[in-house]
Amino acid sequence: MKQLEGVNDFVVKFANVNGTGSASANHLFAKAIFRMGVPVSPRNIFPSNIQGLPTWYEVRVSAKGYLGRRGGVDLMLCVNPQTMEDDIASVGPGGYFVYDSTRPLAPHLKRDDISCFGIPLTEMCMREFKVARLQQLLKNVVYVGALAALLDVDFSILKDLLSDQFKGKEKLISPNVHALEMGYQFAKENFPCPLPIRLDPSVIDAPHIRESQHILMNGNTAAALGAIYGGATVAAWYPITPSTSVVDAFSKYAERLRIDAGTGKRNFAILQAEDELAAMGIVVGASWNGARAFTATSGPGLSLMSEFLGLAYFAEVPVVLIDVQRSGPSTGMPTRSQQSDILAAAYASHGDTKHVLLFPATPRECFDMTVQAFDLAEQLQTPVIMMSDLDLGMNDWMSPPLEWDDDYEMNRGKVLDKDALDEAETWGRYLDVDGDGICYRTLPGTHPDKGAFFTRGSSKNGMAVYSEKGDDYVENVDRLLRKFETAKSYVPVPKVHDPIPVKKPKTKKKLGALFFGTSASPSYEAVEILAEEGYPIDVMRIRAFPFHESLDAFIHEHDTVFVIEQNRDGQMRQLIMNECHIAPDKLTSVLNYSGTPITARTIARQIRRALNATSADVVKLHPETA
Amino acid sequence: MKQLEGVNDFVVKFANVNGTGSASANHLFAKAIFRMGVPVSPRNIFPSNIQGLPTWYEVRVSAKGYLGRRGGVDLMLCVNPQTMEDDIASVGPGGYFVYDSTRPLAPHLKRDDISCFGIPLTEMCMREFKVARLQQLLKNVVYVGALAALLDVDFSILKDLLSDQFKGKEKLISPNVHALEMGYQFAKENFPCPLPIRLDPSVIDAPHIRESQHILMNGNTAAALGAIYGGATVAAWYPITPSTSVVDAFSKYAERLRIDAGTGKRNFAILQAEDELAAMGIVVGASWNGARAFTATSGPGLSLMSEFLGLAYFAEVPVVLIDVQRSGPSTGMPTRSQQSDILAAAYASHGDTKHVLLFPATPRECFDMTVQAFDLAEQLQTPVIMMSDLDLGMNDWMSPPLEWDDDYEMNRGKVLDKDALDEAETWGRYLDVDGDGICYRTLPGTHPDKGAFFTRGSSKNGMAVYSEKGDDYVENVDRLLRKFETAKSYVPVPKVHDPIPVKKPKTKKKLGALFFGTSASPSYEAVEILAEEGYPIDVMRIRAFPFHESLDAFIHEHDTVFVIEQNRDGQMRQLIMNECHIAPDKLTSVLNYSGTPITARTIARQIRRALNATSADVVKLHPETA
Amino acid sequence: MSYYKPKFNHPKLPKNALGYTVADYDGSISTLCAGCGHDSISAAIRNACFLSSIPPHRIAKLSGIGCSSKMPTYFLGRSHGFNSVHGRMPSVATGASVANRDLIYLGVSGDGDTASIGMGQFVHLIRRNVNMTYIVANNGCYGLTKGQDSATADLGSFGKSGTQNPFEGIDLASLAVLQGASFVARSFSGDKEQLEPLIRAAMAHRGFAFIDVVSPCVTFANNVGSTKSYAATRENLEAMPVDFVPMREEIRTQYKEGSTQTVTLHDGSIINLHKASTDYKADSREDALVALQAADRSGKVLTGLLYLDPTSQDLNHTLELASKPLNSMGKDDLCPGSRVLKSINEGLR
Amino acid sequence: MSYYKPKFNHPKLPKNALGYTVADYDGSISTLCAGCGHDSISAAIRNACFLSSIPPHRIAKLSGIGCSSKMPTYFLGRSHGFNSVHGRMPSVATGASVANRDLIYLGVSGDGDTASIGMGQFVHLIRRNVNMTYIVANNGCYGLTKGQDSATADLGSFGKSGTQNPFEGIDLASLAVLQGASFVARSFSGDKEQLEPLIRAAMAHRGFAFIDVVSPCVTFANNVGSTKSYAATRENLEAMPVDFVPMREEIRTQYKEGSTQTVTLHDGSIINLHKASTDYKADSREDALVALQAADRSGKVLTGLLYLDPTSQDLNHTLELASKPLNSMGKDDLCPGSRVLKSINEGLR
Ligand SMILES: Cc1ncc(C[n+]2csc(CCOP(=O)(O)OP(=O)(O)O)c2C)c(N)n1
Ligand SMILES: Cc1ncc(C[n+]2csc(CCOP(=O)(O)OP(=O)(O)O)c2C)c(N)n1
Ligand code: SF4
Ligand code: SF4
Ligand SMILES: [Mg+2]
Ligand SMILES: [Mg+2]
Repeated sequence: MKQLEGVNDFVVKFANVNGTGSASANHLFAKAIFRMGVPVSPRNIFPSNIQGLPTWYEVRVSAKGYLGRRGGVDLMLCVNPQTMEDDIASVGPGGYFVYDSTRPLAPHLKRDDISCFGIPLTEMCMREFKVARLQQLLKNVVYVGALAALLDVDFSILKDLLSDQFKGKEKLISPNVHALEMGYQFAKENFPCPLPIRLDPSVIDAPHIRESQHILMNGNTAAALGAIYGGATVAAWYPITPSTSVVDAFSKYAERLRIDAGTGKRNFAILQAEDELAAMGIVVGASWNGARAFTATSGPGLSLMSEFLGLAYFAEVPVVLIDVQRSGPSTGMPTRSQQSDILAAAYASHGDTKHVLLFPATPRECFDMTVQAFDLAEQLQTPVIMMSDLDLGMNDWMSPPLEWDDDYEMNRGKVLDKDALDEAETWGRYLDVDGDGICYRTLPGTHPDKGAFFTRGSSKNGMAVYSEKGDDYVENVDRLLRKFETAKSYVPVPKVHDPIPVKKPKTKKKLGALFFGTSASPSYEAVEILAEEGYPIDVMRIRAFPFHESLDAFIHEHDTVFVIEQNRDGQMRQLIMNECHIAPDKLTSVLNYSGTPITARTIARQIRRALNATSADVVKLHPETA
Repeated sequence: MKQLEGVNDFVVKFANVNGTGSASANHLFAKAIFRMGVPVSPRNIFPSNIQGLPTWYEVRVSAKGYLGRRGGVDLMLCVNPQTMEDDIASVGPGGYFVYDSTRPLAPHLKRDDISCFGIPLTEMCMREFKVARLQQLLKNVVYVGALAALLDVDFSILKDLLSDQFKGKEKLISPNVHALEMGYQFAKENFPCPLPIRLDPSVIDAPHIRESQHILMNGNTAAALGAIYGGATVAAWYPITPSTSVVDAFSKYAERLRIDAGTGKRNFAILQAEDELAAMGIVVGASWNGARAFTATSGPGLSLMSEFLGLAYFAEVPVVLIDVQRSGPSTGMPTRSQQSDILAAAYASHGDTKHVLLFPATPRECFDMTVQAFDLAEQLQTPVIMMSDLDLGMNDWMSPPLEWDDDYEMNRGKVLDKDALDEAETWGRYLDVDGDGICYRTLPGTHPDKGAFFTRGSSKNGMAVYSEKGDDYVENVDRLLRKFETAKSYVPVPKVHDPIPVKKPKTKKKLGALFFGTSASPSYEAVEILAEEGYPIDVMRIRAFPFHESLDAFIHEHDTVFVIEQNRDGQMRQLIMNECHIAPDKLTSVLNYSGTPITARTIARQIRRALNATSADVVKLHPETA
Repeated sequence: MSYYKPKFNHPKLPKNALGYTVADYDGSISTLCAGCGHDSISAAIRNACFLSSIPPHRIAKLSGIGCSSKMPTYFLGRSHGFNSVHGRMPSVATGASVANRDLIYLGVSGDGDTASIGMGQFVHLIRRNVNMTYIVANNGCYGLTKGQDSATADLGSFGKSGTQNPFEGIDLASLAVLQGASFVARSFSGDKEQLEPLIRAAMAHRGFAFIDVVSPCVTFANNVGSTKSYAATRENLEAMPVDFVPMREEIRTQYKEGSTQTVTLHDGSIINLHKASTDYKADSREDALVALQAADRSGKVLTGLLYLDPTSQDLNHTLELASKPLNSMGKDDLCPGSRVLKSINEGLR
Repeated sequence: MSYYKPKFNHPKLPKNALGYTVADYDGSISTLCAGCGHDSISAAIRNACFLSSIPPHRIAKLSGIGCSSKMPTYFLGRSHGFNSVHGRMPSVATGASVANRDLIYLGVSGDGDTASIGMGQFVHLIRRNVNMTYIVANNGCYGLTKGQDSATADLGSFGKSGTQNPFEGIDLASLAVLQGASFVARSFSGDKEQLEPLIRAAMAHRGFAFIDVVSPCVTFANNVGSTKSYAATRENLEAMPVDFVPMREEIRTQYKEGSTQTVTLHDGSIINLHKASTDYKADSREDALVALQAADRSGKVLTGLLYLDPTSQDLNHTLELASKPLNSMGKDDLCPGSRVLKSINEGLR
């Protein structure tokens, strides 16, 4: 049997039971690789449950620095009998299977095209440790020790990490280290260490990563920091996976960085609302009153917020909403990732509405775009929705470090203070004096007798006086369209990259690929794979809606453009069709909506088929779910 | 000055103050014309207020039987000083202006290109009647009497209508008749009666209307009757203009037609919920339990229902929702009409969702489609949303009489009863045994030990067992797409009409027009106007989403297709772009979103400009609001 | 994964009047945390239905979203269940109950599902007196989203992370009494002896029957300082025993005069209440409110049947619904036919 | 169109401490029905703010949707106002109040806006003790949608069309007392003498001040048989007079011992309550609940200041907010800068 080989280039998957402490052990493994300077991307694939159900943890190691999912499994570490059958089946030929051999491997599960390594984890821990809870927890640490031997993980780094982890609870360090060593020894003595797949920090062809001193963090924490640095003072929310950790992190940092030195009082307010309607109402009220306010939610919350979003659009109240997407609907798969709220967010609410969307692809962008979201919301006086997802928000990603320019000044947009009001002779809340569709706001309490007005939806004229006149309505909503035009020049522009040189291209067609958010990394990888195979594909990463004109240009310059996204209906493709003027056959959907993040291999496979397919029309392939 | 002329062909507009009883007097006028057998279409243009604000009532008389708005005003009857300036200005040259001359007409208002007739309404009523309330109410009846003389309204019919109206309160009849006569006499004595614009039942070139014995009713009442005949047993709602009268009418008819003869008990339940979330929840619960249930709402309610709609889509629970559209947002113009919930309804809720929509254009269709909505919802096990609007729902329309086939049987879709379950050996709630994407339901309480299952959103497999497996998710939502395909063959097909012969066409282009709902009547009229001018335009009226393939065909057969709708963003055009494969430049938007229903003249004008315009791209003209 | 594994039951199980064993009332294996109070409630519901000999398929289970709202999968596997949306189960239950008045409706919710996002619907559910049993598994936190304080978390109660809840907790039982619920009880997931008869009585009651069950979250709210931990609840428990005698069964036990109150339900079933004090009448809202406020002030968890109106008339009565279930009516019951429509047309000319 | 036309006021108007005349507190002309109770409330608010010498622009007006929610346009034209969405004003007010703790927040709502669609948010607004005055113009119906019964419509009350409401009405005052509101009053739009001082006291109160004002809908609920008509309300009125003495003004009037209770607010203002019975203390929730239940049973409309906790601490206090308004904080207060971020990066390696 030919074993899989590869230095710094493999996928390890852990199969555990949730609530058994496996996640932190698996994270220990991933973090050690990160510390070694080898590009790594861990992913937690967990159930909507607190304890006792199957959970997986996938660690991808990529010398080239690909951080998206590759697809397939090279080494499976399985300690969950419930799922062992599927798990062993999912290992690629020539791969490796490590399991708890306290119970022998069932004969019908045996495969002769992979290498199996049994470690009597339970037995070892029962023998070594007395406390039941420790017996369970340390099992995970033992297998991490074994992997260290099998894959050449730097053992000293593992030990350092343990001592960091248990700062304060020092007496826990030695049993953990002991467990590590047990596993390490067992592997050394019983298995051919290291395996043909292994780590070697000395050979890395992604120096950019090491140079730029990457950090390891999740998008939700980055977004929370963005809210801290962006000057958010009011956070209103209702708990919902996978967005909960945004406000958790905001709270953690605010308690540290937003306490008034003198008085010990808070320069922020966090309100756990009774539901998402209330959370959005609080944000609308606070923003109307001049504070930078935000909320974070997921699909079901977005649906509940839609009436308020429509009001904010027409009443022109700034709103910052972070939508960490999961698969629909409510009682859907709350712990699975998708990019399927695009249309719901872009057109949230009844009537003619359009909302500004931002699409971060890295924690670094979650930070930057959250800061920018507050500026945009106040400049444009409208809701700005940052479209993250579970994969980006809850998983740790290697990311260039967060950077801050101390010269940054918050852009509060067109707000008239007392002096400005004193000067202004005629002021009307909805008069488009600058012709950019953006009018001048006033805040309550500013001036004794100027600038007061009554905020309403749409039955009003330029002076904010109640009116049901058709002309007033039309004038107002046409101005909102003008404002949306203006927005195009305010939002982040799409990212383009130099095309990858291809020796003798297999096609004359000019091919392009569009993608956004967490579809980006695997898309870049797929494009390089296909370039290898002789298919040159230009790429553009969408970062915001409304779309920049360069998007139209990009599409027009190409014969076929693949729109790569993680939903069933090709929602971004639809949004492009609506807003640009594109011949539909130009746009070919590449989709994954299984709930687990899209992989480079899925993308490459779907594009290959599309290219051989006679019509470049929507291809919907059954996406691989592994 | 050349006075406007026309037999059975003019537009009369009333300018009143709301809460003064004008609406019923104006309706008396319209109904009389209807009884004369002359095609008429009245429209109430009222404020979002109960008493004291300006309100208008437009009565269009059309020999040809056009029931949509024409545009422009031929005779203005104004008794509201607040708005007199605008009102007199809106009369077309050669037109007529009738006003309360108790106060003389302000000199600056005078126009010499129209004929003005003053009637001292207030003065006359003060003199004749003692009770203050009567003095106010009968003013309206006096001017109706005057109009009878000016326009040749059949006086005996007016009297009959009054006696119908006051059945039970007979003593009110004589003062009313007296008021009528006062007005009639005054006009006869002081004005040249009849005017060049007048009625004459003997000359009607729309015999089809008289033959088919048209009725005069509003869409909401028709929809309510549809619910009665369609077998709806549960109505849950929360009051909101303009949908309120749907459930009001349902209640009125149910109290008459749905009382169990023996016990006097009710064969229906009407629940006024605490809000729209609850209303939809009640419908979902009742439908899940096998009753035919519905709700009626407008935009804000639709927004609030979106989470539940998403659940119903994925859990496959039948839902019938009647959306009587108004202009967005909440605190928008609740008493103004639009067709602007198309996208919000089609894609309601987060995640990948699509909903079945029906687009009625007449009260008759409101009736038929409501009945059909219940069949479709149960056959397809999904929400069905009937997209009516304020203009159709609240205004009286001439309509062919409602018809009922006593052989009609409710189609309850695929529901397994006890016997069926006994026979069935393997049953799974979400198994697509027939390949049409529609599976077999069971209802609670059916069978002691077969067919029970747990209803959830999307984390389930074909057997309705909890599952977070990607394959299960994909298989399930792909089946939902299959079901949506099936729906195409179940929903009402688009209506096409024979092209209007045009002698020497001014264009070689093959032109088409698409429209739906209340945009239909004025569109037909506009197309005939343009045919006269040498522009042949084929028409197709959309009646449902998902779209029938004949829609694709229609678009492909034409060079330019006008999509005529009443919203700002061309939402139906967008929906077509999303779901069909159309080169965007083919579809040209013709829009009105002023809140007052679109007119034939606006449509004709926009199409004319579009045809002279070099590029047939989206034309957005400032729509006329009169 | 829970240790309560209903499937592994003693082989020779006793049968109830319908010939069902308690195993026939099992659901699938619980996936809640080991020791979660909710599992005890599931067991109590299962036993109550078994003891009251209710045909499993005549019960419809409804819930919102939460660990508690998952419970219906873990009992009565032969009943239909509906895991609807978060906080809106009351409306779904209302619709279901009017659609078929012949079934028994059992709503299971959590404190977050009911007191936070669900507050509006809960109050209106009470107001309509929907004929159902509504159980809140009350742990003072959002278990499924990892333990944030819910609206029933008590003022000053400590969370697992050591933070203290700064807001007054909402007392759902008092609220239900004030808003006119016709059956209001409180219990503790650890008090099987009291919980089972309460559930049986609630299901026999005509109208809205509410049971607020303190049900500790072992993973996120069982810490020292949490007022809804097992320890704290046991310590402050002030339980009024209850027993339930279904119609046509004669009363066995006897209790000392005064402290015991006997209430007969509309169907002839009997409830015996053994009250803390003799001067507290279970059919007086004032008494219930005062007793609850007093217990609250003294940090006690007062459990038992707090208020009952045995004469209550439910929503089906208020709506004057026909006795035949709406969902079973056909064309003849519902469709007036063409003749009527003709006359309606006439009226519109 | 209303007959209350604030603009046409007597020319020589008295000035308050700030030099404003009552006309400076006017809004635009009311478009409500002639005789609508809501217009009297608008007038009372206008007068209260004038008498208490509150700078108009320091007040923020918030409302939901309804005839009642339109009221804010008809008073205080120099204040910002927000006509938000139906039933969700409480959340908007909560956000506004934490954003700038220095303004005075006045919420105006209707019984439908608060007790029907708004119930959930209302209960949670109380729980948070947001520092604001919340007035419900209670007519028992949905005026703006033409008079359907709302959730506060009394059982058996007749609608204009002759139909009778079959559901128990929700008593917002009792609910507010039970849920822990720190200031709860009820009044009648026709009782200016009582309503004005109540509004002044509410605005002086620190924390959530609720006033349930019976405000007849002349167009849809003023008919015979309607329990919220002018006639019925006058007939059943059981009013406890109130007067308000702002801080630094000496008390003029004297009342007979016993029946009068004097309460001092946190800012030194004083409220004199003249109670129905001597043994009813306005600072006892039980007393308030019992009195309200009793009045309800006897079909009386008990008005006055029902409950008050002068020591109440509001949400700003609970949240430990800095004294500087959040909306006025700049970069220096809020942005930790690059050095801190560097160290955060360090921690993530
Ligand atoms: C609209 C919506 N918001 C938020 C959530 C996330 N969520 C799921 S369960 C839950 C709280 C559950 O708390 P509780 O009802 O007390 O149940 P427990 O888990 O404590 O038993 C929340 C906030 C959701 N599913 N839907
Ligand atoms: C989401 C939503 N649902 C329904 C409506 C329609 N609506 C407007 S006001 C109102 C009720 C108002 O009643 P209330 O609050 O008592 O005010 P009132 O008019 O009686 O003063 C309703 C149902 C709406 N505007 N928004
Ligand atoms: S998290 Fe808490 S509530 Fe949820 S199952 Fe575990 S113990 Fe029960
Ligand atoms: S309808 Fe009723 S509530 Fe509305 S303004 Fe008129 S009287 Fe007032
Ligand atoms: Mg809970
Ligand atoms: Mg009201």
